[in-house]
Amino acid sequence: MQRLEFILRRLLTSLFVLVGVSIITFAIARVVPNNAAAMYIGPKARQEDIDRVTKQLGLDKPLPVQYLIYMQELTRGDLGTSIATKRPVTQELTGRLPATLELLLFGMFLAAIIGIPLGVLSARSQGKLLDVAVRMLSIVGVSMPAFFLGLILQIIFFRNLDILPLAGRVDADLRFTNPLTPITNFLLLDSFLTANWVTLKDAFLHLILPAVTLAAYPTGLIARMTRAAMLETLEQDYIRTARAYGIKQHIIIYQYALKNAVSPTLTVLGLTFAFALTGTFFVEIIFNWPGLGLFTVRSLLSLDYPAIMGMTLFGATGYVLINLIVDIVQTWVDPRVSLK
Amino acid sequence: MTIPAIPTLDIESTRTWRHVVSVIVRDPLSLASLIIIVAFILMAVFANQIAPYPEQGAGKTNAANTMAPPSADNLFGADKLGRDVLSRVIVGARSALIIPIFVVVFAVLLGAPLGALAGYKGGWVDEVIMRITDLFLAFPSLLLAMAIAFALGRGLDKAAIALIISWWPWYTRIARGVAVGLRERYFVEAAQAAGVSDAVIIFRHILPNTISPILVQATVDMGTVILAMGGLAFLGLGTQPPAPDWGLMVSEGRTYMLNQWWIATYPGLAIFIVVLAFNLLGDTLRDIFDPRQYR
Amino acid sequence: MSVLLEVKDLNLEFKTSRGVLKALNGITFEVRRGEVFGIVGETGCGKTVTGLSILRLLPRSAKITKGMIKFDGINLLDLPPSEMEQVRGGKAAMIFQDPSSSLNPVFTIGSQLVRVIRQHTELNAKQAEARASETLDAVGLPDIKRIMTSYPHQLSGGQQQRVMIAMALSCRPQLLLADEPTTALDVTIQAQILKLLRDLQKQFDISVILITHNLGVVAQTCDRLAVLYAGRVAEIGSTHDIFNNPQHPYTRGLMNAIPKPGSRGKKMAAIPGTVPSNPGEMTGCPFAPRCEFAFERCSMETPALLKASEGHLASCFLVEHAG
Amino acid sequence: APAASEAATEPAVTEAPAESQPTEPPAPAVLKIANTANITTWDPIASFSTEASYLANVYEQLLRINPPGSPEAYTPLLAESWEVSDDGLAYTFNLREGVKFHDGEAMNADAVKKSIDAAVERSGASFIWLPLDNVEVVDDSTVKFNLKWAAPVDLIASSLYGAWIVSPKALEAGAADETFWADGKSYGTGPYMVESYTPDAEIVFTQNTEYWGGWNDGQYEKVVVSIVPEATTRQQMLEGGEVDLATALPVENLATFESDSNYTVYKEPSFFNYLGFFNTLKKPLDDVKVRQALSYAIPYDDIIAIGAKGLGTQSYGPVPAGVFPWDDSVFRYSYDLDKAKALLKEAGYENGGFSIRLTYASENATEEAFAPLIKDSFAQIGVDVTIEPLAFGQQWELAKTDPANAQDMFLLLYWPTYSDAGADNMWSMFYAGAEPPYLNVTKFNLSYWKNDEYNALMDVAGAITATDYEGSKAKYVEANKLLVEEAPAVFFFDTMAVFVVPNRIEGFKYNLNYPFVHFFFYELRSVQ
Amino acid sequence: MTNLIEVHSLKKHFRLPGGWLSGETKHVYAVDGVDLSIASGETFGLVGESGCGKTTLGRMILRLIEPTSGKVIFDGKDITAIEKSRMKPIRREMQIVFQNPLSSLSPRLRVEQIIAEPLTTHGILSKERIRPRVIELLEQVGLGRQHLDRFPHEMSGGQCQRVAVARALALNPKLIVLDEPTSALDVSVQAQIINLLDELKKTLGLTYLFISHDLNVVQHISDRIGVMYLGKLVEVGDAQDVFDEPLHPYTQALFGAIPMPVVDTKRELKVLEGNVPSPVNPPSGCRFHTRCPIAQKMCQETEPALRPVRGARQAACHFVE
Ligand SMILES: Nc1ncnc2c1ncn2[C@@H]1O[C@H](COP(=O)(O)OP(=O)(O)OP(=O)(O)O)[C@@H](O)[C@H]1O
Ligand SMILES: Nc1ncnc2c1ncn2[C@@H]1O[C@H](COP(=O)(O)OP(=O)(O)OP(=O)(O)O)[C@@H](O)[C@H]1O
Ligand SMILES: [Mg+2]
Ligand SMILES: [Mg+2]
Repeated sequence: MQRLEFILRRLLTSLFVLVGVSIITFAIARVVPNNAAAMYIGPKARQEDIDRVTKQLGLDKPLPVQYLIYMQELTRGDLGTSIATKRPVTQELTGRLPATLELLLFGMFLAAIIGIPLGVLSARSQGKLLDVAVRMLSIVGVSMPAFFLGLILQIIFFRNLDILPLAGRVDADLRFTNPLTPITNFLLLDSFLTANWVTLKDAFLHLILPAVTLAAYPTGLIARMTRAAMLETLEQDYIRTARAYGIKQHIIIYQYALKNAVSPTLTVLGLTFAFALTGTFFVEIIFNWPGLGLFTVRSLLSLDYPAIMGMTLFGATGYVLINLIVDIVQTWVDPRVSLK
Repeated sequence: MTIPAIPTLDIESTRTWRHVVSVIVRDPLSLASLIIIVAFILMAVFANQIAPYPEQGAGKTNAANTMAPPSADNLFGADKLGRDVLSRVIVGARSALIIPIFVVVFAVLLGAPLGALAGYKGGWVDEVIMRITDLFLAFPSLLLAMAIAFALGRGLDKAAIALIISWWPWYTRIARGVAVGLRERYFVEAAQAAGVSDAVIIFRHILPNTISPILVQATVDMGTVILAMGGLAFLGLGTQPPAPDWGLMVSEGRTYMLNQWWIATYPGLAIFIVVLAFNLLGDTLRDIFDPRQYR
Repeated sequence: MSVLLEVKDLNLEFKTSRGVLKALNGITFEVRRGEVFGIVGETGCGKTVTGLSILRLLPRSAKITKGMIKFDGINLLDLPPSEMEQVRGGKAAMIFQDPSSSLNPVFTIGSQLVRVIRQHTELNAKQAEARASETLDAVGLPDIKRIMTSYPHQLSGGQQQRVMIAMALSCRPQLLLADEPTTALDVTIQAQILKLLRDLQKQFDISVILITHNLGVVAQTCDRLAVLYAGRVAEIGSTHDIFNNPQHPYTRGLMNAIPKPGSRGKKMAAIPGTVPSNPGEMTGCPFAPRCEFAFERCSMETPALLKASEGHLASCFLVEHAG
Repeated sequence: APAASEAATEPAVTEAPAESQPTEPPAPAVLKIANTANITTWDPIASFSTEASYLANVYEQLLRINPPGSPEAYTPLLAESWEVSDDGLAYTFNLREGVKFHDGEAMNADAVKKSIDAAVERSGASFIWLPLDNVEVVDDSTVKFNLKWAAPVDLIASSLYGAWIVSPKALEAGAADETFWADGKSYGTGPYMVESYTPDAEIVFTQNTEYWGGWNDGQYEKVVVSIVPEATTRQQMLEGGEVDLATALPVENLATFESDSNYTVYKEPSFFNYLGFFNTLKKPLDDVKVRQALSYAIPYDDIIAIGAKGLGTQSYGPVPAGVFPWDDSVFRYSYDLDKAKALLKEAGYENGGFSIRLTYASENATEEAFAPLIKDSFAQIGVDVTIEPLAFGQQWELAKTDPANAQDMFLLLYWPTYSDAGADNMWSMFYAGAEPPYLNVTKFNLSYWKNDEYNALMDVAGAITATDYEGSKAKYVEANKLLVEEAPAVFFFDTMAVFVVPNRIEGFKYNLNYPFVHFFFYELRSVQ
Repeated sequence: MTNLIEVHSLKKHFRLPGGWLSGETKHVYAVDGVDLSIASGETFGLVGESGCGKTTLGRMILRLIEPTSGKVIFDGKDITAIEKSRMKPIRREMQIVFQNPLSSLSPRLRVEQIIAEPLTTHGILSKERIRPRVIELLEQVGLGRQHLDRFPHEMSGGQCQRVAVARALALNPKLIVLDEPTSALDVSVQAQIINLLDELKKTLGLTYLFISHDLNVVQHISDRIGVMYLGKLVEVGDAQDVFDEPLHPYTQALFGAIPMPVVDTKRELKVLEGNVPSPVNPPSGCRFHTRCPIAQKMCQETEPALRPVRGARQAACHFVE
């Protein structure tokens, strides 16, 4: 009951946040460009075309009405048409989503499986050399500009060592030698499902550099947070109790303490999603990764406001969803959470 | 409402500050980071005196020298327009440091009192303020910054405004966290019992206690904001050419990364080093003030 | 009665940012089999640290500089860590002041108990669970099925402390260290827990070290006790001797400072001044600055424990006079 | 029915499933290209942008204009031959027979008429058909273009934009459904068909096995184009062998390839040129002396050196070198600060003393590179320049909203829609209609400049291009001289196109008439 | 003697968050109908187990929280009816001292600023006269001018509590609510503070509401005692009388559970079975019936009122004569 109520309450606040986000986004996108219709048609527009498009886009109606129409269409999954590509924004976004999601999830996965153990190790050996090394490493991780790191990794691992591919999601040749049947559009998943090992390996190799670039910041952050949370937890009375009852050190660390420390780490993981999402913008540009980031940056630079609105909503929804999931997971990890 | 002056330095005993300094000075890494930060600040302030070619730093071209590799004349080489990269890195320290300081200071000024208010008042005030911060946090901060830059147009000032708007909620959260903790403490109630007004309680009793966690966060955020500014410039939404900006220089130089590596590498390193220094310093401050504080 | 635990000349330091803090300065006492031994004293006098030293649960910043802790014939300070783990919770168990923070909030009571039992016995999961229920029953908890599957925050403070006691008893230890086990509880619940402790102590024939700052609690529960002041033993002896014939001026001061029935309207006998912040740095008797009987020698020389009667000692130069 | 035409392209998409069978199919000859060009639309009629790079391999015009210096002016494509009437008002094209569109429809006179009519109606480049009165279907394989005035239809029909011949089925379907063209589709007659398209990422082309031109050994069965915006990445891909060809490599890095015997570097003249419009509505730029002075204060050589690494030549007015009606008798301003100062003094601005707001398209790296040179140079004559990079859309909007308050200088990269810079460059950018200048019919008159003499010369020249080529050119040159004299704009330089082609690929030939078509895949051959 | 404080059927029900899913909102019945009067110059001791509502009652009397219902008459004025904004002058008359000395002082202010704050807030002294007054107050509580610019963390618990008392005295209040002022202190220091409070009361003619769960202390300092159980007063009477002969079974149990620092009597602790019921779901009828050794059926059903017994005493039990 408590958990259900907690989840429902969180859902409600999430909804509130999303509506707020949509209003702000709408305001930014609709109020600011002073001639949206002209932008829509482009430089060669004639006045009658502008008038037609103004009507067609509903730009002649009062703003609140426009917002309601936008929301109404949104509920049908329609985010309007991109100015730059003239294709439905929903289609543009969903088409690129798998690529970004693959990168994002793999990057966050890397960050978690590297960051959490590093943090735990570091906390275990507080003050020792290992701790200092891990702390330095995580600080370097959060200090390295992704757009710079990506370039350097490319030069080292492709140009100098030639052990990893440079850019893109998969080698172009494979399309003919080992054609892939799309099922989910997640390359790794699809190639796994269809037992296309060659493509799987190649796609995986392509993913490494971008994912590492993306993961640098969250890894550092997670390692630091895990360390801090572990240190705090290890000071708690119940850890002293566990020690007082002769519980083995590794059980204390990896079960008694970690289960408590994982809660703040999860929160951070949820919050870093926002950082990681913007991180993909740089990573996708540098690694020519055909995802949302590249599309967003191009939309921004070409003032493609329906696309920007769509992307902002998409990003915010993703963020809210992830944090919702984190909160729900936390009610399982820590039975006290739903009481807060 | 007259807001009483916040007793800033006064409220921390001098011993505490001396303690902070002594810890930093004793730890070689922290000391190094402090020296780096001070050095970069001095560099920004005296850019015109230090830079070998101050006008080139500011943007003056020197077509004859285009893409000159590092040499005695141009220690860090020259860029596409023949401008001395070293001078541009030095002059670029200005916007690289001043704007983040500005962003962080304003984000704190906006965020902290709101957070203190939310935490102190509780109830619906808290609910409303925190939902609004949730809302701003839900925008990926760079995306929000970009959207605002998009709305207001490009430029350093707009990027700064955008970043302030996306950064203040962090300080609201921190200040609120402290304030909620303090609400349980009796001195707030004692002040209420004495008839002290809410505004005075917030500014005199609550905000001063948020200083150390905020200082820690602000130091770390300096680094993060420098990165974000660099990112915005890299995407073409921050500083506009020909003004010197590290992120912009990396962006412009990345095309030549393979053959004229110096154009992008030095500004990239500058960002990395300064951010690293702020993060190291922030870490030390965190250890001193509150080893358990984390976002 | 034979001696179960012997603590001799225990010295302990903390490394702090303000320098070295000498928290214990030669603590000496012994606990016999089957007795309840009280350790009393005011805040910061070193009660908890003494208790933690016995199980070697001290924080990193603490260092035992001198002394010996002989438990059941073995010097615990020489034990390798793995054997020490066997002692903890096996031969000696400890319960703490705040039961709500002493239980791991993210595991059920049952799983925490079972983990401890299996750590120290050869029982399988099922048997361990049975043993856990048994012990929970022994500490007088109702509805054991529910409690086993509950999380700590779902229990009241008194219940939590009972669970802690159950955990301590589950491996049949010889020594139970209880650090202010009732301070966080209400008087009526405190009475329940104290009674429970005494009953169980008799039932299982174990020794208990009861750490408290409440003289009433000691008087009511302990067989013998030590009064600590500033990291030293001020007085040690049987409860009867100490309460009826306190030797140390500090012990006397403490007793007088408690309001008694009928004292209303009268001024209370307070001990002037405050506890020294770093007693290890002082020369002479640490209580001298607050002592109304202090004379020159007191600030020059630290008095050793002097015998007042059989088994009753106090560290005061004036003991001889009284004795 | 549209369903049938859909089916025609279906097989390409539903390639045989990927069960990796033990019998490995022989790997097809695949050409891999890293390109910057993006697709703004797959609709060949509407197309007016970089996608031409790909459409030119999928669609064909009636004929193709050859690069200057070729023995023949035109290569016949869908038209085998054509005649002009004596008055120049009617062009009759005899169509190639037996040609089929990718969807199986027959290419015939009706299809040509429908395609051209569609272009007239809604092409981005519909203005090229202004002289056209109507298209007449003479018989199944003959069409006649009737004109309002004599115009070079052969030239126009070979245009890169607005001249593709498209399957009528697709035209119908496109008219009925706005989203018809959203994904990669091919309804042309060209040698390649679109097999798949991933936005921003990749386009895969496959041979049109029934291509009327037939196929030879060494030609590629498949072409995979990766869209790679980052120059460094393209260069590394080429160097690392991940692709066979890459476009728009950083010119600074060409030396690497020039010194490598495995590559041939082509540097070709192109139809692109850079201009800077003065806002002639605003003081002091309304004064021709000031404009001339500023034209003398442009460091042309440095701009070419920095902006294009020397791969460019100073322009002779708005007409790029090599295209009609280019002529080197047109005046070019030199970099002469003394003259500039003198002119400013004459105009009453001794030592300058005014400021100028200059905008450029932030997407354009070349403009970004050379704009600061203008600022520094103008500073020497006392003119202060504020440089403002804007997204092209914003720059455009600023110029169009209120010219009187628009930017003072507008940097622009321009290229002619088809190979007649008189009818395009000179007309589009400097001809003024009767309306207020900013609603000018020509749209690109970003100087807001109006000169009756110029207009008159242009009117005459345009009307006689087809009939009196030399006479027309003479008039255009005269107009051009006048234009340069009046200096409503600065004419920076004509660019060069640079291509790095590995020696394992043969047949590359750049046709500057088709500026965005980097490669005609059909011409390329691999040498083993 | 006139009553400085009169409390009439005062209630405070805290709403608990959540519960909207099940449709029922839960309340903590922290204080549930308390009648009480404190005479001018009197020390009224309030005892009871943790969570029974002592602090809540004290806070309502100072109007630091709003009562759910009921009245508080202070010095003849109904302060629950006054507008919140007009409470300021009344605040001068009443003050509070809390349990935890360190946390009741603002950590970033110096002692001088802390004690001066009520004075500056009410603007009753000119600037130059504030410092002498602060010093005077410090001396009154046994500290001196050398403490003026200390920070709270630079002082011991007893000294902090003295500062808190000085602050409470700054405005010359009539009433001071002392909410467990000594429970965080050591016995030796507790005695010092109790002596100080006693002395101040005599010299300044103060009225105390003294909250504690240490019965020994309450008994020592109070004139009258009230015993609370689950939001209600169960017994009120003269301190000595209540202590000598507790009437209510709860009071008896409570007193029986206190360990006394004497060995010879060898009195066994009286153990009251069961846990304290939650104030969210208080038992029906007499709230104590779940743990009461003499409870009868009627106790489950009818709630005994607090009624006068044996002269000036009051008790809420069906079986008290
Ligand atoms: N982790 C620590 N670091 C530094 N000093 C410590 C630490 N733990 C305890 N001390 C110091 O050691 C001394 C003894 O502390 P201890 O906790 O044993 O006192 P105690 O008698 O248990 O007091 P209390 O009644 O408050 O529990 C105190 O002066 C205390 O400040
Ligand atoms: N702000 C609040 N919101 C909800 N419940 C509260 C609030 N304040 C107090 N309570 C609850 O009201 C009840 C009475 O609390 P109160 O603090 O008055 O008890 P107390 O007798 O002072 O206890 P203690 O001896 O522990 O100080 C408790 O159950 C407490 O949890
Ligand atoms: Mg202790
Ligand atoms: Mg209380």
